[in-house]
Amino acid sequence: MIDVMYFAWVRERIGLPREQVETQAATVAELVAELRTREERYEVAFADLASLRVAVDQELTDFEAPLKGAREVAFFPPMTGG
Amino acid sequence: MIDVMYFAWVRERIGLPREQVETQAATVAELVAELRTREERYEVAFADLASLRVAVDQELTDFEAPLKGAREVAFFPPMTGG
Amino acid sequence: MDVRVQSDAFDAGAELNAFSVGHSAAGAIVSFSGIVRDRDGGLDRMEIEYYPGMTEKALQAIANEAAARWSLADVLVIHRHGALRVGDQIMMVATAARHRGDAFAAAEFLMDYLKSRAPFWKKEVTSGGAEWVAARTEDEDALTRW
Amino acid sequence: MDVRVQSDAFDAGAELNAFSVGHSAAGAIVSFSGIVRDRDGGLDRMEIEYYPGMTEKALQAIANEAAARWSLADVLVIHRHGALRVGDQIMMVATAARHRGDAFAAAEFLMDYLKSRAPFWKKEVTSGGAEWVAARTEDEDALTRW
Repeated sequence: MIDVMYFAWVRERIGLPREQVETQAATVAELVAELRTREERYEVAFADLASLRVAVDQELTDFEAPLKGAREVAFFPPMTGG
Repeated sequence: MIDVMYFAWVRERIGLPREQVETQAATVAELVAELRTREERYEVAFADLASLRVAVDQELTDFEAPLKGAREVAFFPPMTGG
Repeated sequence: MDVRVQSDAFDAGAELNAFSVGHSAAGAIVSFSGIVRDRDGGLDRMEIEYYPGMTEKALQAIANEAAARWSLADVLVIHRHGALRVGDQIMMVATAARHRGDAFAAAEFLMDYLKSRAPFWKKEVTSGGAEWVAARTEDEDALTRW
Repeated sequence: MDVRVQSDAFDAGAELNAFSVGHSAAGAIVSFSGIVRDRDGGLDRMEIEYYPGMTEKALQAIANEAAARWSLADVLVIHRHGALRVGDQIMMVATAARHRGDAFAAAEFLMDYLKSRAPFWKKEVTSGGAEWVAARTEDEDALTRW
Protein backbone atom coordinates (compact mmCIF):
# COMPACT_ATOMS: atom_id res chain seq x y z
CA MET A 1 0.00 0.00 0.00
CA ILE A 2 1.41 3.34 -1.06
CA ASP A 3 0.15 6.93 -0.80
CA VAL A 4 0.00 8.47 -4.26
CA MET A 5 -0.34 12.26 -4.43
CA TYR A 6 -1.13 14.57 -7.32
CA PHE A 7 -0.51 18.30 -7.55
CA ALA A 8 -1.50 21.18 -9.84
CA TRP A 9 -2.90 20.06 -13.22
CA VAL A 10 -2.07 16.42 -12.51
CA ARG A 11 -4.43 16.63 -9.53
CA GLU A 12 -7.07 18.35 -11.65
CA ARG A 13 -6.89 15.80 -14.47
CA ILE A 14 -7.05 12.82 -12.16
CA GLY A 15 -9.68 14.52 -10.03
CA LEU A 16 -8.29 13.89 -6.58
CA PRO A 17 -5.30 15.04 -4.49
CA ARG A 18 -4.26 11.67 -3.08
CA GLU A 19 -5.24 8.04 -2.93
CA GLN A 20 -3.94 4.79 -1.52
CA VAL A 21 -2.78 2.34 -4.14
CA GLU A 22 -2.20 -1.39 -3.73
CA THR A 23 0.74 -2.17 -5.99
CA GLN A 24 3.64 -4.52 -6.53
CA ALA A 25 5.36 -2.06 -8.90
CA ALA A 26 9.13 -2.13 -8.45
CA THR A 27 9.71 1.35 -9.88
CA VAL A 28 7.85 4.62 -10.38
CA ALA A 29 7.62 3.82 -14.11
CA GLU A 30 5.89 0.53 -13.33
CA LEU A 31 3.45 2.30 -11.01
CA VAL A 32 2.68 4.82 -13.77
CA ALA A 33 2.08 1.96 -16.23
CA GLU A 34 -0.40 0.39 -13.79
CA LEU A 35 -2.22 3.69 -13.17
CA ARG A 36 -2.53 4.38 -16.91
CA THR A 37 -4.48 1.18 -17.43
CA ARG A 38 -7.07 2.16 -14.81
CA GLU A 39 -9.16 4.87 -16.46
CA GLU A 40 -8.90 7.46 -19.19
CA ARG A 41 -8.27 10.34 -16.72
CA TYR A 42 -5.04 8.58 -15.62
CA GLU A 43 -4.10 7.95 -19.25
CA VAL A 44 -4.58 11.68 -19.93
CA ALA A 45 -2.65 12.79 -16.84
CA PHE A 46 0.31 10.52 -17.59
CA ALA A 47 0.28 10.95 -21.39
CA ASP A 48 3.54 12.92 -21.48
CA LEU A 49 6.02 11.87 -18.81
CA ALA A 50 8.51 14.52 -19.98
CA SER A 51 6.12 17.15 -18.62
CA LEU A 52 5.90 15.44 -15.22
CA ARG A 53 8.11 15.36 -12.18
CA VAL A 54 8.05 12.77 -9.42
CA ALA A 55 8.99 12.67 -5.74
CA VAL A 56 9.36 9.51 -3.67
CA ASP A 57 9.00 10.06 0.07
CA GLN A 58 9.23 13.82 -0.54
CA GLU A 59 12.53 13.67 -2.42
CA LEU A 60 12.65 14.69 -6.06
CA THR A 61 13.70 11.71 -8.19
CA ASP A 62 13.10 10.16 -11.62
CA PHE A 63 10.80 7.53 -13.11
CA GLU A 64 13.41 4.78 -12.75
CA ALA A 65 13.46 5.21 -8.96
CA PRO A 66 12.70 1.99 -7.00
CA LEU A 67 9.58 1.89 -4.85
CA LYS A 68 10.79 -0.71 -2.34
CA GLY A 69 9.96 0.64 1.12
CA ALA A 70 8.44 3.86 -0.24
CA ARG A 71 5.39 5.22 1.59
CA GLU A 72 4.58 8.24 -0.57
CA VAL A 73 4.87 8.96 -4.30
CA ALA A 74 3.89 12.34 -5.73
CA PHE A 75 3.35 13.39 -9.35
CA PHE A 76 3.30 17.01 -10.47
CA PRO A 77 4.30 19.37 -13.29
CA PRO A 78 7.63 21.25 -13.17
CA MET A 79 7.66 23.63 -10.21
CA THR A 80 6.94 27.31 -10.64
CA GLY A 81 7.78 28.88 -7.29
CA GLY A 82 9.41 32.20 -6.57
CA MET B 1 41.51 81.66 -10.52
CA ILE B 2 40.46 78.12 -9.79
CA ASP B 3 38.79 76.47 -6.79
CA VAL B 4 40.98 73.62 -5.54
CA MET B 5 39.35 71.13 -3.16
CA TYR B 6 40.82 68.40 -1.00
CA PHE B 7 39.05 65.42 0.55
CA ALA B 8 39.80 62.72 3.13
CA TRP B 9 43.51 62.35 3.96
CA VAL B 10 44.50 64.81 1.23
CA ARG B 11 42.46 67.44 3.06
CA GLU B 12 44.01 66.43 6.38
CA ARG B 13 47.58 66.57 5.05
CA ILE B 14 47.14 69.92 3.37
CA GLY B 15 45.15 71.20 6.30
CA LEU B 16 42.25 72.83 4.51
CA PRO B 17 39.22 71.68 2.50
CA ARG B 18 39.45 74.21 -0.32
CA GLU B 19 41.33 77.23 -1.52
CA GLN B 20 41.42 79.55 -4.49
CA VAL B 21 44.54 79.23 -6.59
CA GLU B 22 45.88 81.69 -9.14
CA THR B 23 47.45 79.54 -11.83
CA GLN B 24 48.36 79.40 -15.49
CA ALA B 25 48.69 75.59 -15.39
CA ALA B 26 47.46 73.99 -18.60
CA THR B 27 46.83 70.57 -17.07
CA VAL B 28 46.10 69.01 -13.69
CA ALA B 29 49.65 67.64 -13.63
CA GLU B 30 51.05 71.17 -14.06
CA LEU B 31 48.83 72.44 -11.24
CA VAL B 32 50.09 69.63 -8.99
CA ALA B 33 53.68 70.54 -9.85
CA GLU B 34 53.00 74.16 -8.85
CA LEU B 35 51.30 73.17 -5.59
CA ARG B 36 54.16 70.82 -4.64
CA THR B 37 56.65 73.70 -4.73
CA ARG B 38 54.58 75.72 -2.24
CA GLU B 39 55.13 74.03 1.10
CA GLU B 40 56.09 70.68 2.54
CA ARG B 41 52.47 69.75 3.37
CA TYR B 42 51.66 69.92 -0.36
CA GLU B 43 54.77 67.93 -1.17
CA VAL B 44 53.62 65.25 1.31
CA ALA B 45 50.03 65.20 0.08
CA PHE B 46 51.06 64.88 -3.57
CA ALA B 47 54.03 62.56 -3.01
CA ASP B 48 52.35 59.54 -4.63
CA LEU B 49 50.06 60.47 -7.51
CA ALA B 50 49.12 56.80 -8.03
CA SER B 51 47.27 56.92 -4.71
CA LEU B 52 45.32 60.03 -5.73
CA ARG B 53 42.28 60.64 -7.87
CA VAL B 54 41.26 63.91 -9.46
CA ALA B 55 38.00 65.49 -10.58
CA VAL B 56 37.73 68.57 -12.80
CA ASP B 57 34.42 70.39 -12.51
CA GLN B 58 33.03 67.39 -10.59
CA GLU B 59 33.88 64.84 -13.27
CA LEU B 60 36.42 62.11 -12.52
CA THR B 61 39.39 62.48 -14.86
CA ASP B 62 43.17 61.98 -14.90
CA PHE B 63 46.26 64.09 -14.33
CA GLU B 64 46.67 64.85 -18.03
CA ALA B 65 43.26 66.58 -18.14
CA PRO B 66 43.39 70.20 -19.44
CA LEU B 67 42.38 72.98 -17.07
CA LYS B 68 41.24 75.49 -19.70
CA GLY B 69 37.88 76.85 -18.58
CA ALA B 70 37.83 74.72 -15.42
CA ARG B 71 36.36 76.29 -12.28
CA GLU B 72 36.90 73.49 -9.78
CA VAL B 73 39.60 70.85 -9.32
CA ALA B 74 39.38 68.27 -6.53
CA PHE B 75 42.03 65.87 -5.21
CA PHE B 76 41.20 62.83 -3.10
CA PRO B 77 42.16 59.20 -2.43
CA PRO B 78 40.34 56.31 -4.18
CA MET B 79 36.70 56.30 -3.15
CA THR B 80 35.43 53.92 -0.49
CA GLY B 81 31.66 54.26 -0.62
CA GLY B 82 29.03 51.59 -0.22
CA MET C 1 18.36 30.46 9.37
CA ASP C 2 14.64 30.97 9.03
CA VAL C 3 12.47 29.21 6.43
CA ARG C 4 8.70 29.81 6.42
CA VAL C 5 5.86 28.57 4.21
CA GLN C 6 2.64 30.38 5.05
CA SER C 7 -0.68 31.55 3.64
CA ASP C 8 -0.62 34.77 5.68
CA ALA C 9 0.60 38.00 4.18
CA PHE C 10 3.93 39.33 5.45
CA ASP C 11 5.57 42.73 5.59
CA ALA C 12 8.78 42.56 3.52
CA GLY C 13 10.18 45.77 5.02
CA ALA C 14 9.56 44.65 8.59
CA GLU C 15 11.09 41.25 7.76
CA LEU C 16 14.15 42.95 6.24
CA ASN C 17 14.62 45.11 9.34
CA ALA C 18 14.16 42.18 11.72
CA PHE C 19 16.63 40.15 9.65
CA SER C 20 19.20 42.96 9.60
CA VAL C 21 19.19 43.53 13.36
CA GLY C 22 22.03 41.72 15.01
CA HIS C 23 24.03 41.37 11.82
CA SER C 24 26.47 44.17 12.52
CA ALA C 25 29.23 41.58 12.08
CA ALA C 26 27.93 40.83 8.60
CA GLY C 27 27.52 44.26 7.05
CA ALA C 28 26.01 43.26 3.69
CA ILE C 29 22.32 42.38 3.39
CA VAL C 30 20.68 41.40 0.09
CA SER C 31 16.96 40.83 -0.28
CA PHE C 32 14.76 39.68 -3.12
CA SER C 33 11.03 40.05 -2.98
CA GLY C 34 8.53 38.82 -5.52
CA ILE C 35 5.23 40.63 -6.04
CA VAL C 36 2.20 39.31 -7.93
CA ARG C 37 2.51 40.89 -11.36
CA ASP C 38 -0.45 42.22 -13.23
CA ARG C 39 -1.11 40.40 -16.50
CA ASP C 40 -2.04 43.38 -18.64
CA GLY C 41 -4.71 44.27 -16.11
CA GLY C 42 -6.47 40.93 -16.51
CA LEU C 43 -5.34 39.01 -13.44
CA ASP C 44 -8.04 38.41 -10.86
CA ARG C 45 -5.87 36.35 -8.53
CA MET C 46 -2.98 33.93 -8.35
CA GLU C 47 -3.34 30.61 -6.55
CA ILE C 48 -0.24 28.93 -5.23
CA GLU C 49 -0.34 25.24 -4.45
CA TYR C 50 2.37 23.50 -2.45
CA TYR C 51 3.27 20.11 -1.04
CA PRO C 52 3.04 20.31 2.77
CA GLY C 53 6.06 18.58 4.24
CA MET C 54 8.13 18.35 1.09
CA THR C 55 8.04 22.09 0.36
CA GLU C 56 9.45 23.04 3.77
CA LYS C 57 12.12 20.34 3.48
CA ALA C 58 13.10 21.47 -0.03
CA LEU C 59 13.42 25.12 1.04
CA GLN C 60 15.49 24.15 4.06
CA ALA C 61 17.77 22.02 1.86
CA ILE C 62 18.24 24.91 -0.58
CA ALA C 63 19.03 27.29 2.30
CA ASN C 64 21.51 24.77 3.76
CA GLU C 65 23.20 24.41 0.38
CA ALA C 66 23.56 28.21 0.10
CA ALA C 67 25.07 28.34 3.59
CA ALA C 68 27.52 25.58 2.62
CA ARG C 69 28.62 27.31 -0.58
CA TRP C 70 29.03 30.88 0.63
CA SER C 71 30.17 32.53 3.81
CA LEU C 72 26.83 33.70 5.21
CA ALA C 73 25.82 35.03 8.59
CA ASP C 74 22.14 34.26 8.01
CA VAL C 75 19.47 33.27 5.49
CA LEU C 76 15.75 34.05 5.40
CA VAL C 77 13.19 32.42 3.09
CA ILE C 78 9.46 33.18 3.20
CA HIS C 79 7.05 31.80 0.58
CA ARG C 80 3.29 32.11 0.59
CA HIS C 81 0.67 29.68 -0.68
CA GLY C 82 -3.04 30.13 -1.31
CA ALA C 83 -4.83 32.94 -3.13
CA LEU C 84 -2.93 36.18 -3.82
CA ARG C 85 -3.98 39.42 -5.49
CA VAL C 86 -2.05 41.75 -7.80
CA GLY C 87 0.54 43.66 -5.79
CA ASP C 88 0.68 41.08 -2.97
CA GLN C 89 4.06 39.83 -1.80
CA ILE C 90 4.53 36.23 -2.97
CA MET C 91 7.83 35.52 -1.33
CA MET C 92 11.15 36.92 -0.22
CA VAL C 93 14.67 35.74 0.46
CA ALA C 94 17.35 37.62 2.34
CA THR C 95 21.03 36.89 2.93
CA ALA C 96 23.50 38.45 5.34
CA ALA C 97 27.24 38.22 4.74
CA ARG C 98 30.48 39.95 5.51
CA HIS C 99 31.13 40.52 1.80
CA ARG C 100 28.51 41.71 -0.65
CA GLY C 101 29.61 39.20 -3.31
CA ASP C 102 28.59 36.30 -1.06
CA ALA C 103 25.28 37.92 -0.15
CA PHE C 104 24.39 38.57 -3.82
CA ALA C 105 25.49 35.16 -5.11
CA ALA C 106 23.65 33.29 -2.35
CA ALA C 107 20.44 35.29 -2.92
CA GLU C 108 20.53 34.55 -6.66
CA PHE C 109 21.26 30.90 -5.99
CA LEU C 110 18.33 30.69 -3.56
CA MET C 111 16.02 32.27 -6.13
CA ASP C 112 17.17 30.03 -8.98
CA TYR C 113 16.65 26.87 -6.95
CA LEU C 114 13.45 28.08 -5.38
CA LYS C 115 12.01 28.78 -8.86
CA SER C 116 12.63 25.32 -10.25
CA ARG C 117 13.21 22.95 -7.32
CA ALA C 118 10.82 24.00 -4.56
CA PRO C 119 7.38 22.35 -4.83
CA PHE C 120 5.15 25.32 -5.62
CA TRP C 121 2.76 25.61 -8.53
CA LYS C 122 1.18 28.86 -9.64
CA LYS C 123 -2.21 29.19 -11.27
CA GLU C 124 -3.34 32.46 -12.79
CA VAL C 125 -7.05 33.19 -12.66
CA THR C 126 -8.37 35.80 -15.09
CA SER C 127 -11.89 36.68 -16.19
CA GLY C 128 -11.20 34.40 -19.17
CA GLY C 129 -10.42 31.34 -17.04
CA ALA C 130 -7.65 29.73 -15.04
CA GLU C 131 -4.28 28.57 -16.26
CA TRP C 132 -1.32 26.87 -14.62
CA VAL C 133 1.87 28.88 -15.10
CA ALA C 134 4.28 26.93 -17.30
CA ALA C 135 7.85 26.46 -16.12
CA ARG C 136 10.25 28.59 -18.14
CA THR C 137 13.24 27.05 -19.91
CA GLU C 138 15.33 30.03 -18.77
CA ASP C 139 14.57 29.19 -15.14
CA GLU C 140 15.72 25.60 -15.58
CA ASP C 141 18.79 26.76 -17.52
CA ALA C 142 19.66 29.21 -14.74
CA LEU C 143 20.55 26.26 -12.49
CA THR C 144 23.46 25.21 -14.69
CA ARG C 145 25.56 28.18 -13.59
CA TRP C 146 25.86 26.97 -10.01
CA MET D 1 14.39 56.99 -9.92
CA ASP D 2 15.32 58.31 -6.51
CA VAL D 3 18.90 59.17 -5.45
CA ARG D 4 19.52 60.60 -1.99
CA VAL D 5 22.65 61.66 -0.10
CA GLN D 6 21.84 62.49 3.50
CA SER D 7 23.23 62.57 7.02
CA ASP D 8 19.91 61.48 8.55
CA ALA D 9 19.30 57.86 9.43
CA PHE D 10 16.78 56.01 7.26
CA ASP D 11 14.59 52.94 7.75
CA ALA D 12 15.64 50.34 5.14
CA GLY D 13 12.47 48.30 5.60
CA ALA D 14 10.18 51.31 5.23
CA GLU D 15 12.18 52.39 2.16
CA LEU D 16 11.88 48.91 0.64
CA ASN D 17 8.12 48.89 1.17
CA ALA D 18 7.67 52.41 -0.22
CA PHE D 19 9.82 51.44 -3.22
CA SER D 20 7.85 48.23 -3.85
CA VAL D 21 4.43 49.89 -3.82
CA GLY D 22 3.26 50.62 -7.31
CA HIS D 23 5.61 48.12 -8.93
CA SER D 24 3.05 45.40 -9.51
CA ALA D 25 4.04 45.56 -13.18
CA ALA D 26 7.64 44.81 -12.21
CA GLY D 27 7.34 41.85 -9.86
CA ALA D 28 11.00 41.47 -8.89
CA ILE D 29 12.58 43.71 -6.25
CA VAL D 30 16.21 43.39 -5.14
CA SER D 31 17.70 45.43 -2.33
CA PHE D 32 21.16 45.74 -0.88
CA SER D 33 21.78 47.42 2.42
CA GLY D 34 25.09 48.12 4.05
CA ILE D 35 25.45 48.23 7.81
CA VAL D 36 28.40 49.60 9.78
CA ARG D 37 30.39 46.51 10.67
CA ASP D 38 32.02 46.04 14.00
CA ARG D 39 35.80 45.84 13.84
CA ASP D 40 36.37 43.11 16.41
CA GLY D 41 34.46 45.21 18.91
CA GLY D 42 36.83 48.15 18.62
CA LEU D 43 34.96 50.55 16.35
CA ASP D 44 33.75 53.69 18.06
CA ARG D 45 32.28 55.29 14.94
CA MET D 46 32.64 55.59 11.20
CA GLU D 47 32.84 59.00 9.55
CA ILE D 48 31.83 59.32 5.94
CA GLU D 49 33.02 62.31 3.95
CA TYR D 50 31.54 63.21 0.57
CA TYR D 51 31.82 65.85 -2.13
CA PRO D 52 28.59 67.88 -2.14
CA GLY D 53 27.47 68.34 -5.71
CA MET D 54 29.73 65.77 -7.32
CA THR D 55 28.53 62.88 -5.16
CA GLU D 56 24.87 63.38 -6.09
CA LYS D 57 25.79 63.73 -9.76
CA ALA D 58 27.95 60.59 -9.68
CA LEU D 59 25.19 58.53 -8.05
CA GLN D 60 22.65 59.80 -10.54
CA ALA D 61 24.98 58.93 -13.42
CA ILE D 62 25.49 55.40 -12.05
CA ALA D 63 21.72 54.96 -11.65
CA ASN D 64 21.15 56.24 -15.20
CA GLU D 65 23.75 53.82 -16.53
CA ALA D 66 22.03 50.91 -14.75
CA ALA D 67 18.67 51.97 -16.22
CA ALA D 68 20.26 52.11 -19.69
CA ARG D 69 21.81 48.64 -19.40
CA TRP D 70 18.92 46.68 -17.89
CA SER D 71 15.18 46.74 -18.21
CA LEU D 72 14.25 48.36 -14.90
CA ALA D 73 11.01 49.79 -13.60
CA ASP D 74 12.75 51.82 -10.89
CA VAL D 75 16.00 52.44 -9.01
CA LEU D 76 16.58 53.70 -5.46
CA VAL D 77 19.93 54.81 -4.03
CA ILE D 78 20.36 56.21 -0.52
CA HIS D 79 23.81 56.91 0.96
CA ARG D 80 24.56 58.57 4.26
CA HIS D 81 27.43 60.84 5.22
CA GLY D 82 28.63 62.03 8.61
CA ALA D 83 29.19 60.02 11.78
CA LEU D 84 27.73 56.50 12.03
CA ARG D 85 27.78 53.91 14.80
CA VAL D 86 28.11 50.12 14.64
CA GLY D 87 24.85 48.62 13.36
CA ASP D 88 23.74 51.84 11.61
CA GLN D 89 22.56 51.64 8.02
CA ILE D 90 25.21 53.23 5.78
CA MET D 91 23.40 52.98 2.47
CA MET D 92 20.97 50.98 0.39
CA VAL D 93 20.15 50.40 -3.24
CA ALA D 94 16.99 48.82 -4.61
CA THR D 95 15.99 47.83 -8.13
CA ALA D 96 12.60 46.85 -9.54
CA ALA D 97 12.32 44.85 -12.75
CA ARG D 98 10.05 42.47 -14.57
CA HIS D 99 12.71 39.75 -14.49
CA ARG D 100 14.80 38.90 -11.46
CA GLY D 101 17.99 38.63 -13.53
CA ASP D 102 17.79 42.31 -14.44
CA ALA D 103 17.03 43.34 -10.87
CA PHE D 104 19.98 41.35 -9.48
CA ALA D 105 22.48 42.42 -12.14
CA ALA D 106 21.54 46.09 -11.85
CA ALA D 107 21.80 46.03 -8.05
CA GLU D 108 25.26 44.44 -8.21
CA PHE D 109 26.34 46.92 -10.85
CA LEU D 110 25.11 49.83 -8.73
CA MET D 111 27.03 48.50 -5.72
CA ASP D 112 30.25 47.90 -7.66
CA TYR D 113 30.23 51.40 -9.12
CA LEU D 114 29.10 53.03 -5.92
CA LYS D 115 32.01 51.37 -4.06
CA SER D 116 34.72 52.68 -6.34
CA ARG D 117 33.30 55.58 -8.35
CA ALA D 118 31.03 57.54 -6.02
CA PRO D 119 32.90 60.21 -4.04
CA PHE D 120 32.63 58.89 -0.49
CA TRP D 121 35.50 58.31 1.90
CA LYS D 122 35.21 56.29 5.08
CA LYS D 123 37.22 56.85 8.21
CA GLU D 124 37.15 54.39 11.07
CA VAL D 125 37.58 55.77 14.55
CA THR D 126 38.64 53.34 17.27
CA SER D 127 39.99 53.89 20.77
CA GLY D 128 43.43 53.49 19.17
CA GLY D 129 42.98 56.32 16.70
CA ALA D 130 41.41 57.15 13.36
CA GLU D 131 42.21 55.61 10.00
CA TRP D 132 40.95 56.18 6.47
CA VAL D 133 39.61 52.97 4.96
CA ALA D 134 41.83 51.90 2.05
CA ALA D 135 40.23 51.08 -1.29
CA ARG D 136 40.27 47.34 -1.94
CA THR D 137 41.80 45.96 -5.12
CA GLU D 138 38.86 43.52 -5.34
CA ASP D 139 36.44 46.44 -5.46
CA GLU D 140 38.29 48.05 -8.34
CA ASP D 141 38.61 44.69 -10.11
CA ALA D 142 34.86 44.09 -9.72
CA LEU D 143 34.22 46.87 -12.25
CA THR D 144 35.88 44.95 -15.07
CA ARG D 145 33.01 42.49 -15.30
CA TRP D 146 30.52 45.12 -16.51
